[in-house]
Amino acid sequence: MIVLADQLLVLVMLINLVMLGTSRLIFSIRAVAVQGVILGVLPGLIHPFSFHLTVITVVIILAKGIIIPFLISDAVRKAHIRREVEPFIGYVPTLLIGAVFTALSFAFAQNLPLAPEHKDLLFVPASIATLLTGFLLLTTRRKAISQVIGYLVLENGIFVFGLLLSEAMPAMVEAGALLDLLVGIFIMGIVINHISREFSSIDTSRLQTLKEE
Amino acid sequence: MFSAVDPTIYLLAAATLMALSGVPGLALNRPAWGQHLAAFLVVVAAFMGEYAAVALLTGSPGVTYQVDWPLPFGPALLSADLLSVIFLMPLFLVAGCVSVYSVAYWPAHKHASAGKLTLFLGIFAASMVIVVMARNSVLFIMAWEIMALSAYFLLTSEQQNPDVQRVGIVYLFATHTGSMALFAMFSLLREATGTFAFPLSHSLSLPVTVAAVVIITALIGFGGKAGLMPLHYWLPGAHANAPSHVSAMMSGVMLKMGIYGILRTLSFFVGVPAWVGWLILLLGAWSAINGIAMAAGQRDLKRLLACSSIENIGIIFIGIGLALVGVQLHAPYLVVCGLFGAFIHIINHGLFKSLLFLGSGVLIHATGTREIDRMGGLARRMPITSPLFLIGSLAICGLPPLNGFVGELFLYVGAISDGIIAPLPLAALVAPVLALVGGLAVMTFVKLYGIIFLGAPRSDAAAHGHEATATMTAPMFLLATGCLAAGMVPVLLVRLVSPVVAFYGDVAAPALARITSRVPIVPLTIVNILLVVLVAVIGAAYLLRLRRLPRAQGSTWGCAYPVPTPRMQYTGTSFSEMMVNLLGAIVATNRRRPTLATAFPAAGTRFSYTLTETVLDRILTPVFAGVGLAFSYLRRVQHGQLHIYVLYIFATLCVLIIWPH
Amino acid sequence: MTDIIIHCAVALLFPPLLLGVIGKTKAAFAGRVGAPYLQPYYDLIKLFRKGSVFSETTTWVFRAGPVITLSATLIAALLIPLGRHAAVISFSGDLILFAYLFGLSRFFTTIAALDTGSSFEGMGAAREVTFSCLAEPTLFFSLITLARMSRSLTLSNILTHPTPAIWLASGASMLLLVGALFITLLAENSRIPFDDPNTHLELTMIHEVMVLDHSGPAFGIILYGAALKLFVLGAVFVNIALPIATGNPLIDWAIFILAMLVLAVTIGTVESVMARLRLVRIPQLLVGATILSAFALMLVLR
Amino acid sequence: MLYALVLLPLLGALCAWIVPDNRLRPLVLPVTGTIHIALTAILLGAAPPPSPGGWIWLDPLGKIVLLSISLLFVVCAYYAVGYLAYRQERPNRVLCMGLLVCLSAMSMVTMTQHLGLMWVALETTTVSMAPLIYFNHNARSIEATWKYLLLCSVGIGLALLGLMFLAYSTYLAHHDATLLLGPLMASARELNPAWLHAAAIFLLVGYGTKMGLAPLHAWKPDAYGEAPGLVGAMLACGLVNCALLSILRVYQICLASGTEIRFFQQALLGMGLLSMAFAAVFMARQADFKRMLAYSSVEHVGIIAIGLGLGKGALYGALFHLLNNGMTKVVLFLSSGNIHRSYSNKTTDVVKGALTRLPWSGGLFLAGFIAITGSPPFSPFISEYTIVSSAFIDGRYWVGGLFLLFLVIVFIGMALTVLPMVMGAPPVDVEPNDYKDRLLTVGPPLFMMTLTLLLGVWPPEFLVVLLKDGAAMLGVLS
Repeated sequence: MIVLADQLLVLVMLINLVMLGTSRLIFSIRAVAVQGVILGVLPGLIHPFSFHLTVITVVIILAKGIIIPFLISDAVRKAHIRREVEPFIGYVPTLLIGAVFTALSFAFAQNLPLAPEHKDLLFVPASIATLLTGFLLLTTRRKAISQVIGYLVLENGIFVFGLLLSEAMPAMVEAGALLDLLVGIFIMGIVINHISREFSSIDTSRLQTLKEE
Repeated sequence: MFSAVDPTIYLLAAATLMALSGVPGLALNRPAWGQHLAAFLVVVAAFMGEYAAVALLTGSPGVTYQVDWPLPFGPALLSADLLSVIFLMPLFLVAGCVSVYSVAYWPAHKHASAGKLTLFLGIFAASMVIVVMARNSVLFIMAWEIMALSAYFLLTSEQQNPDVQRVGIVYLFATHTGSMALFAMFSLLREATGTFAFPLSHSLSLPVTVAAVVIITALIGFGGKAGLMPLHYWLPGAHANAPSHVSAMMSGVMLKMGIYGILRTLSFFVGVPAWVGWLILLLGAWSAINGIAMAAGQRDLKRLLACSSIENIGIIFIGIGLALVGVQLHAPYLVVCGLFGAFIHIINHGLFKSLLFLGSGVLIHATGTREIDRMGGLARRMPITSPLFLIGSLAICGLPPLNGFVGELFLYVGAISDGIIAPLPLAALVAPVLALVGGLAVMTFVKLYGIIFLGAPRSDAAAHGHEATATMTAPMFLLATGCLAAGMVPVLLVRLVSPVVAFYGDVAAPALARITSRVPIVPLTIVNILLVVLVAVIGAAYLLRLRRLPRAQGSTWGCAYPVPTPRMQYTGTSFSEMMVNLLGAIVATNRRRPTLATAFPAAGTRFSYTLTETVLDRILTPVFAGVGLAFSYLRRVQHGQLHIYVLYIFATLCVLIIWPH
Repeated sequence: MTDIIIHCAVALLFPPLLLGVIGKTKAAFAGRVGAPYLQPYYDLIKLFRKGSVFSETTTWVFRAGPVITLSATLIAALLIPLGRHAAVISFSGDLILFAYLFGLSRFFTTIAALDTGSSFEGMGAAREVTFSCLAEPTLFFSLITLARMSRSLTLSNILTHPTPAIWLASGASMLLLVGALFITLLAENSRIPFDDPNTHLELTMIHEVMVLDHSGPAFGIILYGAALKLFVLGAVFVNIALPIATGNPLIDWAIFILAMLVLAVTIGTVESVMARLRLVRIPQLLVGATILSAFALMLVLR
Repeated sequence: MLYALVLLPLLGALCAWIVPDNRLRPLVLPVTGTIHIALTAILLGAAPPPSPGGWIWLDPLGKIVLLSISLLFVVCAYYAVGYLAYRQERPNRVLCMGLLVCLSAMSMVTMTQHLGLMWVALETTTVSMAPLIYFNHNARSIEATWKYLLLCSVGIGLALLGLMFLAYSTYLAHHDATLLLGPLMASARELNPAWLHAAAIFLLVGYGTKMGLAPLHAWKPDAYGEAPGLVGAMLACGLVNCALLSILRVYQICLASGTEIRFFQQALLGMGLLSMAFAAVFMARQADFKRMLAYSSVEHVGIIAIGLGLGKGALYGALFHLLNNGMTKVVLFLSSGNIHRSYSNKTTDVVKGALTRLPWSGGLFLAGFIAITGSPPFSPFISEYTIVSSAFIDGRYWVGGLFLLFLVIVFIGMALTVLPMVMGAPPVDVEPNDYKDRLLTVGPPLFMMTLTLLLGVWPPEFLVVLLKDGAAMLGVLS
């Protein structure tokens, strides 16, 4: 089971790279959804079965795999956009940077001591790599939607690390975190709707009127 | 006779009374009543304050009051020693005069801002009382800042005027930088002494560098407030644009607070570093020469007076510098005469500068302008103000038999007696410097008085000028009487100041008496009386002669030109043109010279010049512009692009991670 | 007591004669007979008998000006030692008062001029105060140089201090001093090369143009005051330049009066052989004098 | 009673939702606010002991922040009645609800000892304020909202990761992860330094973004600039103080660990100085006075960070400044809101002569400017002076010198913006609208200003004790 978890984590990292390389928004959203489902499955793989665990798994798959992607793709449909145009840094360079970041996160993880039971797992490097991917998406993409996706990836990275603690931590915190995520994305969705209404586009490069001369 | 009640409490009560004097006016719905009430309260407070000051001077011991306030800076200590007293006396006198004056000068029915002005005037005066009484550095700074801010509100009374706004900002900048220097200074003192209370006098010995930093910051903070060059840049504009009675308070009293600060700070040290005296002497001489040179070229009545304040502050600093140099050279004459000169000049300047500023208020009231080139012939229309102004002008030039001479006399005697025989007789150069300053002052004030009051009116406003009411002239009369009395009988001033010199300079009474005996106080009185008698005798003889002989009226001899007009008179501009030319090395001018095509200039051709405020126009303004430009480039980091903002967060994270642990 | 009486008498009566001598010298140079030596006295007497014309613009300042100027100069005359005799009024620090009395008189002369509202008198007043600013430091440099030499702050000591021995000991600085003082003397008294009292072009005048409007007794007072000022500053100069004391008071008085007359002749000679300087050159000469006196001080301090 | 602080505003929010009338609805705010501050007053006097699990305890630090936000809210609540009465054209249901939910969450932040719960509450405040920034419903406000939401969410996400690192470090030490402050501090010395260090960094950056420390402050000018003055005040005082409390909690843990505190202080000091420098650069010639206030907020957050970074005597100043900055900012934001309404404009090209047109609001704005720049007799002076003098007392002359330098530049910059605004003659070409100073829009900031003055001259005994207790928790031996 543990080995399977590691393989899934590798998959998560691959999805990161996929998202960095694609220009199609719908494809990105689907990739995030897949990533969310994987994250939902992961706790079940590393912890013994319990009712609590089942609930968490279901909730995560629902939220990250279904509801949030649906909300975002709904916004995409309403705004009539298909792909990210002209990212600030091209797809190939971002892909390369993403690869470098992934490598760096392995190196970084080496420096952090882990509990014996987590010694051989890829949780820490996967978490950091996903986090960095999220940052990369946030800093290179132009569309508001892409930035939301980037934020989701960032949250996923944090979540991966949280899995290490899912047993030791009270449920309430996780639930709260998830709720906030949901509410945050929900409000972001609303905001995006408003943006597309105000600007008839959700290109954040238009959102630059507030600045210093 | 004074032992019954401790005088310090009188001072505190007076301060409270003044601080609250403007409050009833805000509540009353008849603002004029509030103004009168405020004036009455301030006068009462002034009497209380003067009473306490005299009591302290005559040896009544002052008590230190301790207030345990809940701020984390130790208890607030308040007391008045003789050094405080010498600053309190002019303060209360001028405050009393000014508050009476303001009732007629800034009446509530004409100025909506009168209530505010009255309030801040009271707070201003009260804060200065606290400044000289505070013995805790934070209490001091608080009073200091309240003083500075209330001065700001006072000087921006006419806040709708763009000029006033501009000088207000310059003033705020100056006072705030000064305050920051003081923050640093008092923090360093706190570090050295371990308490926020002021160190006892002559108790502090600091490492060389710390002492240097403390003194330099004190010079920046206090010297800036006093108007010492080169930190004087705020002063001409601020004093010129404030209401006149406010200018009188600022110039007559507030500038002295800077001097108080420096004197107080220096008194902490066991031994002041040797260079300090020379530095202060140099700055003082520079201020004196440059200040009066700037004054010489002004056309604006109040700007001229303001520049002359810089000169007088310079003279006071020369006195302090002489004293410090004297301590270092072990030259008692220099110490005593320097301190005498400085203290006497502090009192004198309070008297005559306030008098002149109040007089300028009367003039502005009468003519509606500050341009002296638009005045003229006002002596006929203002039979009371004119002689009072003349007394002030003579006094400020340091001419006998008026009080200005007394202070300078001490400085001369100090410089010539001890300064000249010292191993390094540079201090003696004070004498020619003072002579030059005196000469320039005569020129400046001849021009001021002559162009304003004498000759024929140069404008309609001047032709219809009118004398002010008694509420305005009475305070001026009081101040002028002070000038005259102190000048005719200088022993008054000397008696007043001697205890303070003995206290501050740590001089024993016999030594003090020995040294003052070399300064011709009594002979001066005799000569003064002789002069007055001579003038009376010759004058009487002349008048008798005139009465016997035929006399005729005619127009002024125009050198055979039959129809002279007032416009042909010399103006202030033309009067000082030659001098300003000569002073080109010291004060830069900006000349507007018409181009002449024919032998006769066309109608409306004008020649004029304005003085460049070197520090403000040549240094500060370009620096500000440059910094503004640099900032506008830096501001591009806030470019509105969200993804780069995210990058900032990411970068911060990275920097913190690789920051050495 | 005798000395005081002589001092007062000389100071009061002698000055106009100096003007007469100068006039006579100049006439002699011009090859004229010239007015009698006592002409200034006649002029004064005549003026005191004449009526006055006052301009409509003038006020009491105009009348007070000459009176105060004369009073201040008279007191200055009492402060200086004449003929190696201590002054009538003498105290430590009187040298400062001495200088400032001239300031007072200048103040009133100039404001009286401004009181007329005449452009010419304004011009004269401006020049007067401007040039005296430059002359004043010279006076002070000279005085403190002498104060340093004599270690005294009393004019009577300072001015009687120079002796032939001192001249021999520090001749260079004394020479510089005398030069500086002579220039100051000429400038302060509005003599050629600084000012020409006899010119007819008001535009070039300094002192004379300031008193254009004064008439009758007032003009007399002014004339007398000017003579007195010349006398006082001349006495300062003579005390330093001619430090001869015999010990016999009467002979000393005679020497002094003789020396003053010689000075008058010298001034007359200078006025005859020199032309008036252009106005713009005057400050240069005055600053030059200041530098001379400063140099003298440096030599003394060395 | 503690729970009432959280539940009461939620109840209020429910009422606000139910009340249909746009005119009556705002009245819920002052009612709630008054009860809230009354409860706060009682709790400050006698706080209940820690709850059995140790999750809920109102400690002195919490009390200070609670006092600050409760005061803030009640003042804003009364102001809101007047403000919303003037802006009847806009539905205010979301505004009222948002304010109340935010109050509830903020109260939660102050009383919880569990860092996770605290994080949740803080995230709630972020989310609840987002619709309020969008109150004006225009292109500029949507942009501001978007930036606020995204940047704060990223920040809060990083903070979450930091918390997880912290929890993991306890897990490594005890095989039992906890985020309760008490146990964390008790075992801080045994925590793995590498994880603790990472946690400190992520928490600092995360909460620092929320707090607006430079260079993480990018959202601030936009959000403050576009939100109504009322909401700006909530952001600048309430949210900032809550984020600050979170940082204080981390500070406590670092202090208990004994080794990490040095780094944490240095980082705070560095970011604090950077914040002041940033503010100094942006304050000069700022054409939009609300954005200027945002940069002023950056500056003061920096001052507090410097105070924390210096430690020792400066801690008292930092805590006091937390309170003072909040109070003064409220005055500035509310009065600037009035000026904005009166001129229908917030650029300094147009807004001139506010003292003439709105004597009270203009005067308050001017007084607020004087107070915020650290002039006595107002309380920010006391706290700033405490901080700068303790920098010198510690022998950190460079910090003290830079602090003073930045203060001067900020002062000039702010003066050049504020003074032309309030002084001079009002523009003639701009049509004046009917906006006038009213009791409800001027009274609340005036009350706050008076309080600032009072604290600057004679702070009450209980507050001094409270601040000293708070400073003691951060390492000062009282």
